[in-house]
Amino acid sequence: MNALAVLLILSCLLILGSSRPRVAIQVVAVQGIFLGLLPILRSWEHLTAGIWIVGISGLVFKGILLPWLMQNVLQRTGIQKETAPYVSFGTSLLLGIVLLALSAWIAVNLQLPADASPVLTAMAMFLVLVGLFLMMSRRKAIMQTLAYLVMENGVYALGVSISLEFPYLVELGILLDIFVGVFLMGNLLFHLDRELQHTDVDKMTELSDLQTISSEPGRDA
Amino acid sequence: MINLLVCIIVLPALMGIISYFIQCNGIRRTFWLLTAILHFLLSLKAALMAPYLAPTLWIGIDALSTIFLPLSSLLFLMVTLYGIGYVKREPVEQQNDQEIGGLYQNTPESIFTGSLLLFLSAMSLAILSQHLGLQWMAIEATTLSSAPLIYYHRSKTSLEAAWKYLILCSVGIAVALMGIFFIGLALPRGIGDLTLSIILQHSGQVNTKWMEVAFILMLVGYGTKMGLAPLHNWLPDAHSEAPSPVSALLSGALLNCALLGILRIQQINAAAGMASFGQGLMVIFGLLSMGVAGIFLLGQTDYKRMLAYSSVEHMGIITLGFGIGGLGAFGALLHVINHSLIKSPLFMTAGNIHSRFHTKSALKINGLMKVLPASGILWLAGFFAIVGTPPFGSFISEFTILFAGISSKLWWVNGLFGFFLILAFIGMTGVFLKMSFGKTDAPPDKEHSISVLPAGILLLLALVLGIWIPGWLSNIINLAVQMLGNGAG
Amino acid sequence: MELMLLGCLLQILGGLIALAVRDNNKASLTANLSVWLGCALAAIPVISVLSGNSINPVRLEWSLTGSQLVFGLDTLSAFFCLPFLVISPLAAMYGRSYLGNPERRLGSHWLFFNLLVASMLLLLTAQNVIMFIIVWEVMAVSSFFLVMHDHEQEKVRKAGWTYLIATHIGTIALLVFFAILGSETHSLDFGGIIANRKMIVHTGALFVLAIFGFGVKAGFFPLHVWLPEAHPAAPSHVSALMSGVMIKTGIYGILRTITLIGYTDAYLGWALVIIGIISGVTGVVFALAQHDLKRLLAYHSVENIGIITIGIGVGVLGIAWKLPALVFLGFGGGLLHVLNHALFKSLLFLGAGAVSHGTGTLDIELLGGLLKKMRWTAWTFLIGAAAIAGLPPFNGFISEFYIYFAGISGVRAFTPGPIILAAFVMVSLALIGGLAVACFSKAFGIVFLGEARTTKAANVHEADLQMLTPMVILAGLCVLIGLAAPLTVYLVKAPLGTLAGSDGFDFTGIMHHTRTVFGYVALIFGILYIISLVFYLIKKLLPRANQVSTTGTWDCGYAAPTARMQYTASSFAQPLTELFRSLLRTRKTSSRIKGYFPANTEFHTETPDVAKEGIFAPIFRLINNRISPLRQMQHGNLSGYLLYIAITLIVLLIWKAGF
Amino acid sequence: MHLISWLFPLSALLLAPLLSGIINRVKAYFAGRKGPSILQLYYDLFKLMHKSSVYSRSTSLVIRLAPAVILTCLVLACLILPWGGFPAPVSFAGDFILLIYLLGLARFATVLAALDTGSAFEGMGASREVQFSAVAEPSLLLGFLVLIMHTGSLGLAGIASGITIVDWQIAAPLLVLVAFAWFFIMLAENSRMPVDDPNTHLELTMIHEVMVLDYSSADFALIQYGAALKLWIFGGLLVNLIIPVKFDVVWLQAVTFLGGMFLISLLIGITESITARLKLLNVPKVLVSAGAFSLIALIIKLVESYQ
Repeated sequence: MNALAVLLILSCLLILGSSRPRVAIQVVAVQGIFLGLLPILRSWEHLTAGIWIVGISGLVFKGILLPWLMQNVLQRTGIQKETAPYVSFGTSLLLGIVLLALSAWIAVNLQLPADASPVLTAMAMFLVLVGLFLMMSRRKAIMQTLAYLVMENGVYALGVSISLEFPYLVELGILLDIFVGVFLMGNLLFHLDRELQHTDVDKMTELSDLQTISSEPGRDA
Repeated sequence: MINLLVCIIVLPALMGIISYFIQCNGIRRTFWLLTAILHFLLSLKAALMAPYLAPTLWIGIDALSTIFLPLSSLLFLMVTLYGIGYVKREPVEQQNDQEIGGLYQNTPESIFTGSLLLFLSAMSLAILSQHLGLQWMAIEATTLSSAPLIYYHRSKTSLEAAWKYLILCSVGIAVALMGIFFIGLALPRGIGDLTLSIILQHSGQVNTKWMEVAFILMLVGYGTKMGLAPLHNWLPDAHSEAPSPVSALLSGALLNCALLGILRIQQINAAAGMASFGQGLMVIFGLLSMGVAGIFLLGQTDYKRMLAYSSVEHMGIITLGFGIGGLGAFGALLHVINHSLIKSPLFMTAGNIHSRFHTKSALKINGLMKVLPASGILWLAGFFAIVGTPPFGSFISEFTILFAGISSKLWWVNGLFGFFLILAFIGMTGVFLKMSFGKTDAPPDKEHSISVLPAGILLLLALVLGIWIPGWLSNIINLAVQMLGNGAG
Repeated sequence: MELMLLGCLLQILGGLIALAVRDNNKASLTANLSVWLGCALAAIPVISVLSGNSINPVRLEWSLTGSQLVFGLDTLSAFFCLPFLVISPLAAMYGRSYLGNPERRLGSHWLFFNLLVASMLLLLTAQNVIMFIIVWEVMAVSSFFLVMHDHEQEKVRKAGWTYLIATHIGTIALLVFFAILGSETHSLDFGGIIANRKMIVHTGALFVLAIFGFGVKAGFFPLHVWLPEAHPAAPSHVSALMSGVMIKTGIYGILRTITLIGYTDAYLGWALVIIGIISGVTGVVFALAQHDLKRLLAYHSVENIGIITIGIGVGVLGIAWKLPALVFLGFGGGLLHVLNHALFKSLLFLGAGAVSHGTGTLDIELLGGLLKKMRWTAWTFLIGAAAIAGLPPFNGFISEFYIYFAGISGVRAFTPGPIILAAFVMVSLALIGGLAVACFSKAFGIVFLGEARTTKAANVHEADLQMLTPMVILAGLCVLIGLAAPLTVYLVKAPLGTLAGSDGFDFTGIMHHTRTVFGYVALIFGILYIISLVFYLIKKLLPRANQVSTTGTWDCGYAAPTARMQYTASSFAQPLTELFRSLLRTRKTSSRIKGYFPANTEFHTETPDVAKEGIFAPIFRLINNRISPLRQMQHGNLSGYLLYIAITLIVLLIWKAGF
Repeated sequence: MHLISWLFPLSALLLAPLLSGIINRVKAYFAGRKGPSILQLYYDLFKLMHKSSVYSRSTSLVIRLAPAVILTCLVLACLILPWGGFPAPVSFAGDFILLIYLLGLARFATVLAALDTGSAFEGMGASREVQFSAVAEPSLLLGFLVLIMHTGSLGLAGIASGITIVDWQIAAPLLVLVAFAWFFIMLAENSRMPVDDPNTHLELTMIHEVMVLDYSSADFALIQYGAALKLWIFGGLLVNLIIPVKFDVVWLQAVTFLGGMFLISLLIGITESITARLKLLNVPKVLVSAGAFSLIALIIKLVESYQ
């Protein structure tokens, strides 16, 4: 199990250091499969049907459906690679290490109950933080979607690590929500590409108050 | 009676899915209207029967939902009335927008209607769910179903707005989900159930620290959706880019759903004896939101953005009211109602104005009272209502919050409250007066009653609430306030 | 009491009907009738209360406050009703003809007019905090719409904007004021507040808020900024109503505050006296520098509110020092001046309206010689001008005499306080009076006397009967109150029962004394009318009285005098404005004179409001400058927004959850 | 007593024109001339009464009515003016305020009548008149306040009879200050040197005289007569203050008072002869200084009463 955690952490570092969305999608797919396995592995001794369902549905959604969706978008839009992120890849990796340390510290500091695994919690936190960080530091919209997936993976892992189970319906609903969310993002990405001929987030600053506010309030009344 | 509540949720969802496939505009619109009316009637019935409906496993109607459900449903009905006229007016073919300088083509009406009905379903679920996970799901579903609505015009800017909306709210909601996990962590071992009633049963034994973490995470998460500063940044974009009926719903109903998410955990907090922790944070967020809104309202010239920032401001006022607690919470719940009843008609009127002038810049609009007499009157009446002028209901609720704040001797809070109200007022006065009055050569328009009537009805209700608060309403609000804990922060 | 509420309802109803009626004439008539009838109905309880009866308040159950809604009349509110009941019908009558029958519909105008009248009356009867604020705002909003009547002019829109913001800021102060008051006394009813007034802690803060909140409406310097904007912008009958009556609600509010909280100590009195002096002097000085007739009148409202406030301050000091003479004369003078100012200020605004109606302009410099064609307007305006300047034999002198008398009557107490007060009051009143005489010499002299300066002024026509009747009635009242001076002591005695009734003062002595004094004053006034007439007639009896020849005015031998060469208003006021130039900060623009025989040149002065330019504009600018960098926050970049979320989360987790 | 008190205003009405005669004689004496008759103003008035009227075409009823109003105000003011120990026919608490305001009404009428002609010169004179009086009034009232405090009386009668030789012995500095202030105010209000030159011939430099340029015949007579009464009233106020000798016997008091008035006109004549005209711009400053004198007196009085 800890090995799984380490693999997940490494996968994150891979995304942090990679400039190609295609690679990132593949990594996210791998992450999804691992995460699907996670609850099954975690409760290996007393497996219930529910856990099977949760694990398998997680695996299917996160490991297969979502990456497939993203792949589809990637192909349709033909986005090649992230060229100039706000934070360079090297620095990102370095920051990734810092984030890892931070999440480890948080996991230890949380004073988790005995049945929760600190390593898994640290991993989950790390995924969330990396997801957030990627979202902020990448320019390509598709990378943001992927980062969102990473973050959601982290949240999912957190739920598993502190052994919290939702009723299946809710669990499925959550997965469905995420799926639809990513589907929508993909759809919008497609439109972005078509409408704006680019998918750079930093060029989407049309909407701000820098123009709409007049310097002398009330003078025009 | 669970069937009633399930009906309320499932009916619009089913209708929504069906609507995607209906090709004939007329039939679909009838469907839409029927659903809205039916939903409203069912909601009313549910609200009337609320005390007798025992809470069930995941879905139930308590005092808080009794306030929110009919309100949202009423807004939806009015938006439907307005919206049918709106979509009729909106051309199907591609057109040129001079403001943005680009071409755009509206989303097919079937997708629009379908999403709208799904949106209603998600909102109803968010209001009625008594399970934190389910509520989370529903709130996320509102985001998802409303994103296509914001992207209705399919222009560059609306795309941008929808994208920002989707990303920011999704991130927020992910944070909220973490918060829910922490609630699970905070509960005594072995409970593992996030049904509200069960959590409340065990609220005496929760781990305070994790509960605090959970509250912060959920406040930030749902706060993003609710538009609390500094998490509000999607809001002005989305509200200003969305078509007016959608803006009306976003502002009047959706924000309330996110607020309900925060209230639920505050309810747990209160039961766990930690009410003041949450209240302190809510006071801060409330003031911050008001302040930020004030900053952007001052000198704002885009009237839809102005309305959006006004929503941020009012969400701030509401949060502040809950933060003050006690009478403040009463005022805040009252203000939720008032804000919805006032902001929606304002957005609808903004829609009328936009379809006449084709600009969002207040600088280019003059003499509304002459050009669009009915909308002009609504616009001004809405202005006086939204800034809390008596005898509109917003005055009573704002005064109640102020009164509560002063009774709690929160001097700084009250000082800032007053100052921010003035800032916002000054900002909004400029825009509203500029638009409503003045000389214009444009000929007056005869307006369709359908485009002004819904707004008029809502504003009239807000006016009534300023003069007379029915006994049952104040009873329910009092019940809800008790659920949130009585302690004045 | 029910009659009064009925009257108000009737007025509102009349307004609504006027809104619905398509024909302008009918709308005006409906509104007029309802205002008259409503005021007549309301007058019955008012007179009854003033004559010493007490009236049972109307109590209605009301869900909003969890308490009863009480409408009642005490002597204080009944006294304030008087000017309201007199001016409103007259203004309505004037307005009917003033507005005429334009192309646009007047229904909304009359709705707001009637709403304004009704809300002012309701304000005086409201004895519940929530109701008070509601009516207060209805009053503000309806008057705002009345100001915006000619909203097609930019000047008017700006005025409306200023007014709305000023009044709203004042309202917010009042909200805080009432919230503190209510929360400390645990009651939102005036009765309950008075009963629990011992529990009030923050008396000082309350008075500051009240003076600020009510002061905005009353027009205390420097809160008066909306006044010189709004009054000229509004139609004249509305200006008359607003300036003559509505701003008095601010004074009423302050007096009501005093009765609600009970008295504190001399500080409040001194504060009011100082505020009054500052308002009075700055008001009249700014009035001197104006070229616009209505703007000039608006500044005089600031001045007169100052005089009223001085009177009230003296009254409060009288209570603090336990000097019944000061109480009676101070409050009495203040209250009487409320009534008097309503009469002559409305009269003057109506006169100004007739001028603008007849000439199409209110710029003093363009007028002149109107008396010859506007006989009635001119003479009534003259009476109003003399009255507002406090000159005998009109009513303005009477109320100012009260305050003078109040000032000196404390002197015999032989403690320093009253003596300093006396010096303050006398010097300031004399200065204000002197300047007011100067100002109205200018206003009347330049507008109505001499030769017409422009064709506009030459082609003037007299106002019609409907406009003249209110003016004549008001002028008549100004004269009448002057002659009936001794009776005024009974008039002001009634509200004193509410204001100082609980302090156990015995006013019999001072009342008697005052009545005697005013007996002499009225006698002199009577003689003044008679002897003037006698002298005038004597001239006619002189041997060569009938041999009258006419010629041109003595022009120092100049060959070609024109009407343009008359002394202008600016020149007339110049020595005085020069004296106060550091306060006025008049802007002068002139073109340089070139060559030995310069052809055309011009000189122009403008006196912007010092409070607006010197206080509020800089504050606005400061706030705007401070917050405009913060607007970079909404930069449009998504990554930044995400960063906000992350930072908020981290800060909260570290700060609150102790990570 | 009652009847006798009416005698005093009557004598004022009769004797007032004499004052300017005396002043002119004094000035002539100083200039080494013989000067006009002491009764010159009477002759002038008589002559004017018999002239026919000329009115400007610009004027209206205002200028025809003004002389009557002005004179009425001054006559009424005479009714309020006390004669040393003897009260005026009409006397009540606060009567000095009415007196000042009656003078104010007279001024208002003068100014409006001046503006009625539409002449730039008269407008200028009116402008100066209102400026100076606006500053002079507070100073005058401050003086009254000192006297009220000193005598403890609120009416002119009490003030006039309250100032005795004893008072001059114990409170001379105060009274001198007030008297000095009042003297200057009197000069200013009555268009005397150094504020205004009654004999000037240049319209641009006049104050009072320029306002009455367009009067003729009986109107002018009333105006001239009014001016004389005004001087009498101010003189009377000053006499009450500086002649502290008060008698119960009517004729003694009358002689004392009239003597005082003679003295005042001498003083005015001398002042006019030995001073030069002030720059107009400096007049307000001097008037404010006069107010300051009274204020100083007031402060001294306050400090004294506090001891």
